[in-house]
Amino acid sequence: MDFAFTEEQELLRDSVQRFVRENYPFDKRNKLAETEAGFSSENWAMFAELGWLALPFSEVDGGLDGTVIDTMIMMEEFGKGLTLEPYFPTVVLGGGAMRRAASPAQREAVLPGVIEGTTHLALAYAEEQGRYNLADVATTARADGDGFVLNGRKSVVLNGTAADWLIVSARTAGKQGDAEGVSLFLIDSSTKGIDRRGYRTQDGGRAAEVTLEDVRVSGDALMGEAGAGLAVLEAVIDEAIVAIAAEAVGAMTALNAATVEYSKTRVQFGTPIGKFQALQHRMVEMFMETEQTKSLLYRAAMSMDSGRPDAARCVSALKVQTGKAGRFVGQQAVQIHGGMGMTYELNVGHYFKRLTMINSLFGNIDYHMRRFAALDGTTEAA
Amino acid sequence: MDFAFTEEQELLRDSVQRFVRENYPFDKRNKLAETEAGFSSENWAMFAELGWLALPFSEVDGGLDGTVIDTMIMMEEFGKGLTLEPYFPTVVLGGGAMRRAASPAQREAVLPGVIEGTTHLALAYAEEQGRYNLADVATTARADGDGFVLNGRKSVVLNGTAADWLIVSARTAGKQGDAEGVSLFLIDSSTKGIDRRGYRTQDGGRAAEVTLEDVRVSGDALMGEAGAGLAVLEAVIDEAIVAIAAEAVGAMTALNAATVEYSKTRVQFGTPIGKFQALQHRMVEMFMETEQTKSLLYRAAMSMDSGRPDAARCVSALKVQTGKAGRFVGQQAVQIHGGMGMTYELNVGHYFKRLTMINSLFGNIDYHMRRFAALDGTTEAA
Amino acid sequence: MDMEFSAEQQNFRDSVRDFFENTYPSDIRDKVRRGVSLSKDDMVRSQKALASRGWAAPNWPVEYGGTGWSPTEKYIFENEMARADVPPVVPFGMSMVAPIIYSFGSKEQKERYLPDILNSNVWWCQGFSEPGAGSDLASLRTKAVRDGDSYIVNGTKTWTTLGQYAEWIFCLVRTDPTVKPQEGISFLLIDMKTKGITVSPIQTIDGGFEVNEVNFDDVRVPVENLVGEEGKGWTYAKKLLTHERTGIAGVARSKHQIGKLKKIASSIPNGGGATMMEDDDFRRRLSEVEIELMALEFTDLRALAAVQTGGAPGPESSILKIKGTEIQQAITELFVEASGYYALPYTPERFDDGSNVEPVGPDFAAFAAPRYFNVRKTSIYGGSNEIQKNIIAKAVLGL
Amino acid sequence: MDMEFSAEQQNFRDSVRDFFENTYPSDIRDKVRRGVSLSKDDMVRSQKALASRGWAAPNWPVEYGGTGWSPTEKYIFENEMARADVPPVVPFGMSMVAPIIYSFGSKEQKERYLPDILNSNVWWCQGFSEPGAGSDLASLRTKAVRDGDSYIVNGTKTWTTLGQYAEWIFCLVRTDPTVKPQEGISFLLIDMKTKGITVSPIQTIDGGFEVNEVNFDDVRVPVENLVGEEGKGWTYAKKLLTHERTGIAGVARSKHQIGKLKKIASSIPNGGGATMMEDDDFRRRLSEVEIELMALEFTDLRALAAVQTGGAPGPESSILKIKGTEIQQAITELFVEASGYYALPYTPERFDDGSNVEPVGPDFAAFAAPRYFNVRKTSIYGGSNEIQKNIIAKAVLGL
Repeated sequence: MDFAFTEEQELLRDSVQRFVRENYPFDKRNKLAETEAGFSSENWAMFAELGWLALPFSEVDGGLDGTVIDTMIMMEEFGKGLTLEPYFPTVVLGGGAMRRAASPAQREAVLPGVIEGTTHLALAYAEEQGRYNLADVATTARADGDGFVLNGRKSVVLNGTAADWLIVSARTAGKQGDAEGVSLFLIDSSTKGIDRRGYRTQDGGRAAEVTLEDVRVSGDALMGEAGAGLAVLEAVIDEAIVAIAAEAVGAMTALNAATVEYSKTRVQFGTPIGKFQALQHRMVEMFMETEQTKSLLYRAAMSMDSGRPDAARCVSALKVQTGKAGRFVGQQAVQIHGGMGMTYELNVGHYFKRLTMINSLFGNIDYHMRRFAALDGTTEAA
Repeated sequence: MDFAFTEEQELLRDSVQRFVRENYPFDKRNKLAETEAGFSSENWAMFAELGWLALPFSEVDGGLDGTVIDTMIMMEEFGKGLTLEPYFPTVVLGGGAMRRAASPAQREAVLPGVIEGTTHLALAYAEEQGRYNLADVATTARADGDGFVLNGRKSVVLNGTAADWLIVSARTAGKQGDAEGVSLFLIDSSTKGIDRRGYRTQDGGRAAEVTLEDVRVSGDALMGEAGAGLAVLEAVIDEAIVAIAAEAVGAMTALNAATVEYSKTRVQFGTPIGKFQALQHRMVEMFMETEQTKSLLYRAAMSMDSGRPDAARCVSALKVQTGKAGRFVGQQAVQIHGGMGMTYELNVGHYFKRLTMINSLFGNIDYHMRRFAALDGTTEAA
Repeated sequence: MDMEFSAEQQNFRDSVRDFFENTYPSDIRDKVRRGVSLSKDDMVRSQKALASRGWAAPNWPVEYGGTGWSPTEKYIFENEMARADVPPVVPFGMSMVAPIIYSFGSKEQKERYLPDILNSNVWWCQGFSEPGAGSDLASLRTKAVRDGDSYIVNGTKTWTTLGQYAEWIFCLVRTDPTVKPQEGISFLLIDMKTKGITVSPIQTIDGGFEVNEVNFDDVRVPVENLVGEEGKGWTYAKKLLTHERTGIAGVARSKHQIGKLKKIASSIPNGGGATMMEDDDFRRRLSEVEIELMALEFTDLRALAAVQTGGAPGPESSILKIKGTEIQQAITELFVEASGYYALPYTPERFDDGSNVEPVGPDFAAFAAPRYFNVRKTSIYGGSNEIQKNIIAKAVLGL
Repeated sequence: MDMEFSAEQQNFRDSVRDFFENTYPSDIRDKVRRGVSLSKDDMVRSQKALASRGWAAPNWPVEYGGTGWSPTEKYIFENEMARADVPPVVPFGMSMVAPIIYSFGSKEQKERYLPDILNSNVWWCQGFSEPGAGSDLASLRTKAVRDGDSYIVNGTKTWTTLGQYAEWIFCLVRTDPTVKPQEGISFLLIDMKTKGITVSPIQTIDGGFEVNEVNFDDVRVPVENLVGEEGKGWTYAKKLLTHERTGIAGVARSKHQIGKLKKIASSIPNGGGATMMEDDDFRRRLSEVEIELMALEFTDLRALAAVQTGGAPGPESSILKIKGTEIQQAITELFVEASGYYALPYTPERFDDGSNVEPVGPDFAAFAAPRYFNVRKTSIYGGSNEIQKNIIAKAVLGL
C-alpha cells in the first residue's frame, strides 16, 4: 500500500495548475463559454503540445501509457479551474472506447489526430427512454451487405457538435434492454444521414442530440466484437466516472476555499460570518464531505489501475458520494455566499452548476446506490 | 375548518396533566418500572374513576363516545409523563378491536370490566416471520365442530402477561400473506394451550411471547366475520398509530423543554452551551420537527374522526414523520445533555428509548413510506 | 377540531374556481402552465383582474380594500390560485410597502399610494439590502441627509427584484449616523424617475435577469415621502419581514408543483421498463417531500388560526419560511432528478413566450435546472434561513 | 499510489491470522462473537495473550515495547483483530496513560509503570471529566494542594469507564488556581487503594454499569506521581486526546459489524416474502453506511500515511472521530431496524456468559437496542463531536 504520488505525477499536477492559473481567470472563462465553440482552440493546441492529449493512450498508439490516477490528477485540476476544453468527451470518453475496442486500423485512422489535437471525439451512448441504463438501446444497426445501416436517436452527446468521429452504441441483436447485442460503431460525423442539433449545457459546455437516419457504414466501422459492446461501455463509463469525480473534487476544493475565504471577510452584525458557529460547523462538514469523496476517488482509481474485481463497486460508491457531497457543498457554498452566490459574475454558482450536472451524468445517486448493492460480494475481504 | 379544542377537551388535558404532575415524579416512575407488574394498580383504578378507561367506547357499551382527538390529547400528556400504565394496549389496541369487531355478547363479557379497570386486554397480531405485514399470519384457526382450534406463535404482545383476554389474529382460510382469510378471536388468556412468556421491554413496559398449542375455543370466540379480520386490524392499528404518535409528540415536547432548559444552565468554556449557535440551531430544528409532527398528528386525527378517505395515508405520513422526528429529537437531546443524557437516572434517555421503540412498532419509517406512496390518490384535492 | 369545509366555504371555493376558470385572463394561466416568463404587462393584467373582482388584497384591512376573509377562506383562495396556474401576486407593492403605509403612513400617504397599489397602477420595488448588508439590515449605509424640505439620498441598494419595471421604490435609509445602528434608520418612498437613480441588472446563476442594483447619486426626495417617524424605519421593516415570512411558506404553490411533478413522472421512463412514478427510489424522494408539505400545510393553518385568535403572526412564522423554502427547493431538485440527462441542455429561449424552438428532450426539462438554480435564493432572501433560526432560538426558545 | 499488499505484508497478515486462530484464547473470541459481556479476567487474559506475542502495543515506540510496524501493518493487524472477534484493547493504560508516561514521564516512572501496562498487570482508568466539566476540561475543579512531599487531592471525577476494575487512575487536577485556567492543571497518577477514594457506579441508559463516579476526599498522593512539570497537564492531555481520536475511527470493527449485519439480514424475513438483505429499503440504508465506511477507511489510511511522512496526527484526525462514531452509531441503528418488533424485549441476562435463558426472537435482537443506546456515548466522549468540529474549524480552516 502506498498513498504517495510519483514525481511525474506531481509534475503533471504542477503543469495543469500552471495552465489554469495562467489561462483561466474567471471572467475570461465566462467569455469563452459564450463563444460559438465554447472552448479555446489555442488551449487545445497547448494540451496537445504538453502531451496531455496523449496521456491515457498506449505507447503503441503514440500515447504515454498513463494510468487512471494520472487522468484523475489532471481532471481534479481542471475541476478547480472550471475549464471548458472537451478533454473529458474526446480523450476520456471517446479515447476510452477507442483504447478498449478499436481495431488497429481504427486507431491508426483516429488516434494520431486526437493526440495532435486536430481530431475530436464524442461517445453517443445515451437514449431518452433508457435514462441511465446503458443496455436500453433502441438505436438499431441492421446488417446490410458487408456493412450496417443505423437508425435511432442519441441523447445529450457531449462534444457532439465538434466531434469529427462519433462512437455510437446500437443494437445488432436482441431486445431493448438486453445485455447482449449492443455493438459500438466508429462513424465519421459527416456521414450522410447523421443530424446533429447542438446546444449549450447548463455548465457552459456543449452537447448535441444526434439523429441517425439510414446511416450506412462499412463493416470496418464496427468496434470490437458485434454484440459485445455493453461491457466496453461499462468499463469506459466507470473510468469516466472516476474522471468527473476527480473534477468534482477539484470543484469542491475550490468552493470550500472560496467559502472559507469569503466568510472571513464578509461582516454581518459586526462580525465576520466565519465566526458564527453554525456556519463554521457547516464549513467543517463541507470539508469532511470533500475529504470523504477524495478518499473514495483514490480508492476507485487505485482499484481500477490494479484491475481489482471490486473496481466497479468502488466506482458506484464514488458516484454516490460525489453526488451527495457535490450537492451539499454546492448548495452550502451558494448559501454562505448569500446574494453574491446567486450571481452569474461570481464563480461560486458555476461550480455549483457543474456539480449538479455531474450528478446528472452517468447515473445519479439512486442509480449507483442500487448498482453498489447489486455488486455486493465483489469487495475482497482485506 | 377549526383548530380549536373544545372545553371538554381542555378539561381532559388538564386532568391528565394534573395526574402526571402529582403521580409521576421521575424517580417514582423508574421504581414502578422495576416492579413485577411494571405499573401501578392504584393509578389504574384512578384511570377508571376518572372515566379515562371508558373514553373511546360507545355509550351503549358504557363508554363516553370519545373521538380519536380525545385519545390523542390523553396520549400526548401520557407521553410527557412517560407513564407506564397499559392504557395503550388495553384501551387503544384491545379496545379498538373490541369496538370494531366484537359481538354484543363479547362486549358485555369484556367491556364493563375494562371500563371498571378490572379487565386487561392485549392484541396479539404480530408474528416473527411477518415483520410489519399484518397479513403475514401463520397462526391457524381450524374449524372443529362449532368451534376452532388455534395453533401458532404471536410476537411481542404488549401487556400480554397482564391481559385477561387476548385478541388473536389467526388464519381460517387462505395462504400466509393473503389479505383474505385472517380472522380475529377473543380468547380468555387462561384457556388451556396458551403459553405466555412475559418480559420487560426496553422502554420499561411489559410484553409477552404467546404460544398457542391446540387452543380450543367455541364459535362465539370469533370476532366479526370469519376471514375479514385484516381490515379490522388495519383500522385498529391506524388509530393506534395516531395514539402513539401523540405520545411521541408529548415525549418530544418534554425533551425539547428539558434540553433548552439544560442548555441555559450548563456552562462550558465560560458560556451556557445554549449560547453556542450550532446548538441553538439544532434545538430550533428539534422544535420544528416536533411542530411538524404535531401538524401531521392533528391532520391524521381529524381525518380519522371525519372518516375521510385519505385517513390511512395521513396516518402513514404521520408515522414516517414521527419516526424521523423522534430519532432526531431523541438523539440530539441525549447529545446536548452530554454524559448526563447517557445516565439511567435522568429522564432524557428514557424518552429517547421510548421514541426509539415507537419507531419499531407498527411499521418503521421505510414501511410507512412505501404504504404512503401506495395509497397515493386517496388524498382529496382541497 | 375539524378539517371539513362548511357548505359556505365550499360555495366560496366554487365561486373562486369559477372566476379563475371563466373570467381571469386565460392566456396568463396558459403561460404559467407552460413555464414561460411573464411580461410586465401580464403581471399587471393579472393583478388588475383580481382587483376588478375585489380580491387583490386578501390580507389588507377591509377599509383599504381588503377582503375580510377568514383564514380558511384565504387558504381556499391560495389553493385555487395555485391550482388554476394564476401567478402569485407581485409582493413588493401589495404585501410589502402597503402594510407599512396603512399601518404607519399618514392619511395623505394612504390616499395617495394605496389605491394605485390595489389596482396595480404603480409598480413598486424594494430597497432594503445593500452590497454590505444582506440579512443584517442594521448595518446599511445608504444615507439620507435632510436639506430643506428634501432628503438627499446617496448609496446603493441591491438584489432589487424586478426593479427594472418599477416606478417607485421603498427604501431603508440612514437618516442619523450618530445613534445606535438600528435607531438611525428611516423608511422612504422614492419615485424611480427622480434624477440620480440608476438601475443596473444583475444576472443570476440560472442565466436570468430578475434582480438589480439601484444606485442613488444625490437623489432629492421630498420630506413628505418619509413614512411614519424618522428613525423608526427598522421597527417598521421588522414588521414587514414578518408579513413576508407568512406568505413565503408557499404551501398551495408547492402542492400544485408536486401535482405537476407526479403527472410528468408518470410519463418519464426510468430506464428499467417502468415510469419514474413507478420507480421506488424516485417515489420515496417524492413522498419525503410530500409528507413534509402535508405537515407544513397544517403548520401554516395552525399559525393562521393562532393569528385569528391571538393577533399578529409571531416568531413561529419563521418555521414557515424555513420549511417552506426547503420544500420549494426540494421540489425543484426532483424535477432535475426526473430530467436525467436532459437536465443538461441550456435552452433559455424556451422561457420566451412564442418561441417556436423545438424542445430538447421532454418538454419540462428545459425549466428544471434553471428553476432549481434560481430558487436557491429563497433560503437567502427575506432574512436568510440562518437568521430565521436565530429568531426562533431567541424569541421562541428563549436562548 | 497502490493499494495492493506486498508479499511481505501478505505473510504478515497470515501470521497474525494464524495467531488469532490458533494461539489466542478461543473462549474470549467466542464470547465476543456471541455478544456477551467480558469479565475483567477475560480482558486481562486477552491483553496478556497479545503481550506474549509482543503485539500488545503497536503504537508504542519500539524501545518501550512497541512493534515498529508500518501504517499498513497496523492496518492489517486491526483488521485481523476485528475479523477474529478479538476484543479491542482496553485503552486507558495502553493508549492513554502510557503515551503520556513515555513522552513526558521521568525515567523512574517509565520503568515503574510501562512494563505493567504492557503486560496488563495493572488496570488503569481515566480521571479527566468532572460533573461540571465535560468536553471543557479547562474548567475542571478537582484540586491538588501541595503538602510536603504529597499532594492532597479533593474533588470528583466522572464518566470513568471501567473504573470499578481499576488499580490506578490518571487524573487532571488543578494545582494552581491563580493562573489562567489551562495553565494551572497538572497530570497525576493515583493508586486507587489510597485512603479517601470512593468509586460509585453510574447506570447508563442501556441498563449497563460501565462508567463510574470517583470521589477524592483528602487523598494523599506522593509528589513523585506527578508526570512531567506541574501546570503542564493540559498540554499533555491535548496530545492524549489526539491519540484517542486516531484510534476512535474504529474502521476495522465497523467493517466487521457490517459483515455480521449482512449475515443476519440474510436470514431475517422482511414480511414481504424476502429477506431483509433483499429488501430494497434496508439495502439502501446499509449501502449508505457501507459507502461512508469505505470512504472513511481510506481517509484513515491517508491520515496514517501522512503521519508516517509528516509526524504527529494533525487536527484532521478529528474527521476520524466524527465520521467514525457516526458510522458506529448508524450500524447499531441498522441492527435495531433489522430487529423489527424484537427490538423491544429487554433481556439483560442475555449479556451474561453462561445464561441459559432462551432468546426472545432472533438471537441477535437482544443486543440490538442496548448497543444502539450505549454507543450514543461515542459522539459525546473523547471530546464531543461538536468540539471536534470546533477544532477543525479553527485548526484546519483557520476560522
